[in-house]
Amino acid sequence: MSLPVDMSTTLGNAWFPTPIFTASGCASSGKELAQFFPLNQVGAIVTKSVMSKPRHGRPTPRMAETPSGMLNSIGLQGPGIDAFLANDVPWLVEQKARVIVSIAGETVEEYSTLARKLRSVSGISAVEVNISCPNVENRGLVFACDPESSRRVIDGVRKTIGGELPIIAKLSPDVTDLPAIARGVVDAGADGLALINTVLGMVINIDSMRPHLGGKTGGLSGPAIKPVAVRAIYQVHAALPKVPILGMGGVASGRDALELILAGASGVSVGTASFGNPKALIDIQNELRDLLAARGFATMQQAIGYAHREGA
Amino acid sequence: MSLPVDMSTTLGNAWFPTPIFTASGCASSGKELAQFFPLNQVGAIVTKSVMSKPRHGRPTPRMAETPSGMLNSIGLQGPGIDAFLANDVPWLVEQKARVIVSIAGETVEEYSTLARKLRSVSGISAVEVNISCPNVENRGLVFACDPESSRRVIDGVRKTIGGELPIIAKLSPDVTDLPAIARGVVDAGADGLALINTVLGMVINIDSMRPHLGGKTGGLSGPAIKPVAVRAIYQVHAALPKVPILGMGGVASGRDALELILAGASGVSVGTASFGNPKALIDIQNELRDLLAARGFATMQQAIGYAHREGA
Amino acid sequence: MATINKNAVQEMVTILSNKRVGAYHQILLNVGDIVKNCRPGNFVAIRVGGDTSKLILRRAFAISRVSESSQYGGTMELIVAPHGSGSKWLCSQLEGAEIDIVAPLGTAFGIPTEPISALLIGGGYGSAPLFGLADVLKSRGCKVDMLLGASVGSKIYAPMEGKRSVNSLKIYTEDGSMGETGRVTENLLNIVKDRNIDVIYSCGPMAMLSAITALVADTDVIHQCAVEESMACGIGVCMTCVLPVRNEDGSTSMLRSCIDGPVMDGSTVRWDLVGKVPEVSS
Amino acid sequence: MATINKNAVQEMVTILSNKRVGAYHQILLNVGDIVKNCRPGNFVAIRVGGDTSKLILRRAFAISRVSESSQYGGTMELIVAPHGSGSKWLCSQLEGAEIDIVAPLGTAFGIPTEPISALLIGGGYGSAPLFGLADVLKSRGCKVDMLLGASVGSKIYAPMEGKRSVNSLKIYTEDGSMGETGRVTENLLNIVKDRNIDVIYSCGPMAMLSAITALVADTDVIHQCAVEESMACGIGVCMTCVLPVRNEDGSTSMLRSCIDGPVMDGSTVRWDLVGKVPEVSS
Ligand SMILES: Cc1cc2nc3c(=O)[nH]c(=O)nc-3n(C[C@H](O)[C@H](O)[C@H](O)COP(=O)(O)OP(=O)(O)OC[C@H]3O[C@@H](n4cnc5c(N)ncnc54)[C@H](O)[C@@H]3O)c2cc1C
Ligand SMILES: Cc1cc2nc3c(=O)[nH]c(=O)nc-3n(C[C@H](O)[C@H](O)[C@H](O)COP(=O)(O)OP(=O)(O)OC[C@H]3O[C@@H](n4cnc5c(N)ncnc54)[C@H](O)[C@@H]3O)c2cc1C
Ligand SMILES: Cc1cc2nc3c(=O)[nH]c(=O)nc-3n(C[C@H](O)[C@H](O)[C@H](O)COP(=O)(O)O)c2cc1C
Ligand SMILES: Cc1cc2nc3c(=O)[nH]c(=O)nc-3n(C[C@H](O)[C@H](O)[C@H](O)COP(=O)(O)O)c2cc1C
Ligand code: FES
Ligand code: FES
Repeated sequence: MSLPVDMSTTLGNAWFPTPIFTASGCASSGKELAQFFPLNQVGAIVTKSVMSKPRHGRPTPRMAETPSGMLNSIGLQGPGIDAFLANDVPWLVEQKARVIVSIAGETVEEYSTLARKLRSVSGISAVEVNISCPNVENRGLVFACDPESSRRVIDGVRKTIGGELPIIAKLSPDVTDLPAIARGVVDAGADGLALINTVLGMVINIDSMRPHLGGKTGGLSGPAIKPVAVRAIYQVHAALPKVPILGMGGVASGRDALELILAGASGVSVGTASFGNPKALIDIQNELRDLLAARGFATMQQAIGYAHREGA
Repeated sequence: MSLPVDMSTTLGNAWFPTPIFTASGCASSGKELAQFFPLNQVGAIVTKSVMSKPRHGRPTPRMAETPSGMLNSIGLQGPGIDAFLANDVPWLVEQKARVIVSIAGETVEEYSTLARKLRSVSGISAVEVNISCPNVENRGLVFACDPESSRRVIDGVRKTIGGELPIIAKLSPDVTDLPAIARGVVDAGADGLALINTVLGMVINIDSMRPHLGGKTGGLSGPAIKPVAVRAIYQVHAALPKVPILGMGGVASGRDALELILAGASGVSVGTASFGNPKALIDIQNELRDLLAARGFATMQQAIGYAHREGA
Repeated sequence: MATINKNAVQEMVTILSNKRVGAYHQILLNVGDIVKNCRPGNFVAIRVGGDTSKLILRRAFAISRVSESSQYGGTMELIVAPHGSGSKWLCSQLEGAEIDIVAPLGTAFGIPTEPISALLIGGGYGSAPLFGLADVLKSRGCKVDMLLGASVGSKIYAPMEGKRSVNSLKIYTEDGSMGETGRVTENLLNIVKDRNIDVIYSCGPMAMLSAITALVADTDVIHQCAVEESMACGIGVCMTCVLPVRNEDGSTSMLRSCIDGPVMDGSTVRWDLVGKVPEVSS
Repeated sequence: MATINKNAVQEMVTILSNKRVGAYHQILLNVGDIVKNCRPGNFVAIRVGGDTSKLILRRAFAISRVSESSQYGGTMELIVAPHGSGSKWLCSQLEGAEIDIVAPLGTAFGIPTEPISALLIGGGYGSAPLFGLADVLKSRGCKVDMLLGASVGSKIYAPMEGKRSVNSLKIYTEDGSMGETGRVTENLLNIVKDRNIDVIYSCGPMAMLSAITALVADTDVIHQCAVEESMACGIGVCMTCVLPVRNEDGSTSMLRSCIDGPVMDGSTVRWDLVGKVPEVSS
């Protein structure tokens, strides 16, 4: 029953020994989790979305717990790409961790600039392009909510970064037609898709009787959104079966990870679950391996999209 | 501290003694809850969306519990408008319950037909138009996901029903630009908006390794989606401050109801909470009254949209 | 005023005892006057997981038996299999814990006015309500035979006291670890014929109920079965628990198993359509 | 390898006792060797709500004191105010219950190498870590005075044993129900001057910490305060718990109060900017 399962996976031309990754913004740049497990034991560390300049982010309070979930409005606080590349990436490489760098921008140009800086950096497996950011050139409309802006960001990154580094476009579920956005960014050169970013939400503090978060709205994450993530991954995998998906959204157990994989994810990022359990990635990875073995899968890759098989 | 609070509210020209209503599809046609509380003690009974013909709905399994939520894919099983008007409405009227009839259709024409049948029925306070249904004339695209289809449905209903009965258009949160859809249906003649319908989701059964629900995808409801509901209500109230909103989504306590009211809801429908607590509406209504009193509100209506006040 | 859920009430009740019996937990609740309205076949819907629970739906359990005469006032017994997180939580509750129930819900087994020959068939924890039913049938002068089946012996629930109220009890397990090897349907038609069975009362997995219906289809035997469909509300408001049932006119309706069941006439259930949608009837 | 959270471990530990003390619960945990790395000022992050919980985030509590010599091995004491659903759940856990903790986390109060004069100021349950701190300071030969304040007397936590380790203890309540009427900041500057205070150690509501900082701004007194910001992770990965802190070069950084705090130098915190965003620094 329990033969060893080959857990390896690929996203574009990047190979990973296991499909369990951190989620951007939920592992900072990795150092903080290293006390709880060796970072090279998981598939990859996806770093917090970095912008070209240092940023303070949004005012506090930046979080509110909600039933089986939480809202955050961090606002992409970070050191800026130069400090990040100087300090954080080399440290991760030293730990022999596989690194996926997440980038974020306010203009199409900023994404390209970030991509240019990544081009020559060694030790990076892929770049995740977080397009769930307000586009300052388009009334603050989030890039990922507009097919044309999404496409232009990825096009710019693709052209700047050259053909080597896989590009994973991270999409927002807050759209009417997710497969259409997905198709656009794939046409523009994305090698893979990351699904899903947080769902836009709000909590009102019934004592102050105002929005609780400093940034008013925030992103909903955690188990509450898992059914939305599964649906998004299933829909997009059905529409674009050949495009690898890095799935995420509410994964807190090996069962959850398996659900996303069956829906069509080639890899699974674990975000909010690490807040409640710093060793979540390792626990999830072990449980996933056992579940795959119990179902007779010799390789994790056989399970990708298995819920779409004939007769389903 | 605890002066009596005037709990009354209005939606268009309809008046209700309290702002707590059932949610369509979560109270059947009312009879089932009458054992647990007198139906005339709550604001209104919003009946299950009825179509022109009897319908079997979707295959089972029709539900899956999810963290702090559930998915359903009932598929609008029901007796059809004629049987509904003959049996269910007169019974509710006899109970002295206020009745909001929810209608659903597959074509713009079907909605108008339903509206025509409601025109002459006495004892109805308002009609809720559930436009989160697949439009068979437009590749099954959900009406509420397309500004033009949404507008046309409401326009048809408005023209058929005449000027008497308030029309509440019920919108789906699964869209990129909710305020735009809201504006469209208000322009087309909606007197109010119901926000939000369920969020599209999916659960994969990790034993069968296929989508768990007979209908594959389902609608996510319950506390998990409350932050999405609050955000939707807040956004739409900010865009259209004069349009009354019937809020819903994950309300399970008086605190939750207050949150939606502060965000901009004139009334609050309670859906999934009744499954866990058949007396949920009464408990919520009592708790809401106490919370309003403790905050010094003399009337519930003063609290509507209070989170938008200056300086917030 | 109410025409549906007529006797149902929601109440906080105390757990009097919680004992492991084989693979199950036998849980005794102090429910007071609720017992007066409980009939064999009815079920109870229980809130699970405590105050901070992410489990938002009640869990349904057959009322195994009720008693009015006990030292505690009315008591209700449940037989609970620790299955997923909700039932496991219930099984972990200690004596003295308070739980939130809605009961009694659903239809009950029809009790004959004449002293007939009844065959009670239970699968797994499905035997739970049958012992209470046997008591009632016996008190009406019926002959009561019982067949119980399960995959393994630990999943046979057949309490000592219960056995007293039946004329015969035959046990089947699929692995042969208790009673005969096989299923309750193995020799069913012969038993029905030999013992002149008038009515079969059954409770257990849907496949078992369906198989029994098929076997007795060409006989005069009445088959009352307690079905088990996934339920979100248990009180008829959500429409998740429906089963295709044949109407008098031959058409099919999707009936709610929580209020038009769980006890249904097996011959009217369209077992072939369970999990499918019937043709539109109009 | 790890440079952050260096001594933190995640473990299941047992509750040895849970007693109500005024408005709080004093909870004693059997934590074994973890105590070796706990310093006054560190905190613990606790999973709440049990297996079926909808509460997905840990709750942070100051480590009130630890002891290695007790009959149970290492023990850790917490003083918990039943505030919302998570802390209430914790307060309702009985002796013998197992809970999931991550500890020790965060920075600790700096301990002087010289025998200085220290003033410890606690607001509400903020006094909890101060008694453990007082022990350490005393053992280093420091003079330790203490001021405690709260809205009402039941929210003053000042255990008998604790009082032994301080040279003086003064209590203030806003309603006058215990000690003097007023706030700990009332007479602060005089106390600092009269007693030649070198260092103030404080823990309590942010408004109190901010007020103390302002009062001693023009003095030579060092102010080490333990801040309390809403925390999602407690281990530095989420960036929710940030505070604006002045850098050497005059610019401001948003530092994480879980790993760069909770103990911070009060004079570097830009209290005026808490809840706001500083100008972009580059
Ligand atoms: C009328 C009726 C009578 C029942 N009587 C008994 C009994 O006497 N003893 C007993 O052990 N069990 C009984 N069951 C089954 C019991 O309801 C389920 O085992 C229980 O709901 C599972 O909940 P869970 O949280 O442990 O499992 P999960 O699988 O985590 O539950 C997830 C969801 O699915 C539903 N669900 C899962 N399995 C079932 C099932 N088999 N039937 C209905 N809903 C299900 C749950 O209610 C819940 O909403 C009965 C069910 C029904 C409908
Ligand atoms: C470093 C630190 C030390 C603390 N020490 C103690 C202590 O010794 N004793 C004690 O009783 N309390 C202490 N607190 C406060 C304690 O963490 C909160 O009271 C508790 O998290 C409230 O959780 P809840 O579920 O009861 O309330 P809820 O209001 O339901 O919590 C909702 C969310 O907000 C967060 N939250 C709410 N209030 C606070 C708060 N005051 N501080 C931080 N997060 C909050 C919770 O962690 C949770 O994520 C400390 C907080 C921090 C950050
Ligand atoms: C505190 C926090 C910060 C986040 N920051 C980022 C970010 O910087 N970039 C990004 O692409 N996604 C960010 N996310 C989204 C997560 O990467 C992930 O897509 C989402 O949280 C869903 O997964 P989860 O439910 O496992 O957390 C953040 C999420 C949280 C909770
Ligand atoms: C089982 C079920 C059936 C529903 N049926 C309908 C329906 O027929 N028409 C409709 O407009 N909304 C329907 N809804 C959506 C609810 O009215 C409500 O908008 C949604 O569930 C969010 O509220 P809640 O979280 O309080 O349940 C249904 C919801 C559930 C759970
Ligand atoms: S369970 Fe809701 S209608 Fe039967
Ligand atoms: S609480 Fe997450 S970074 Fe501090």
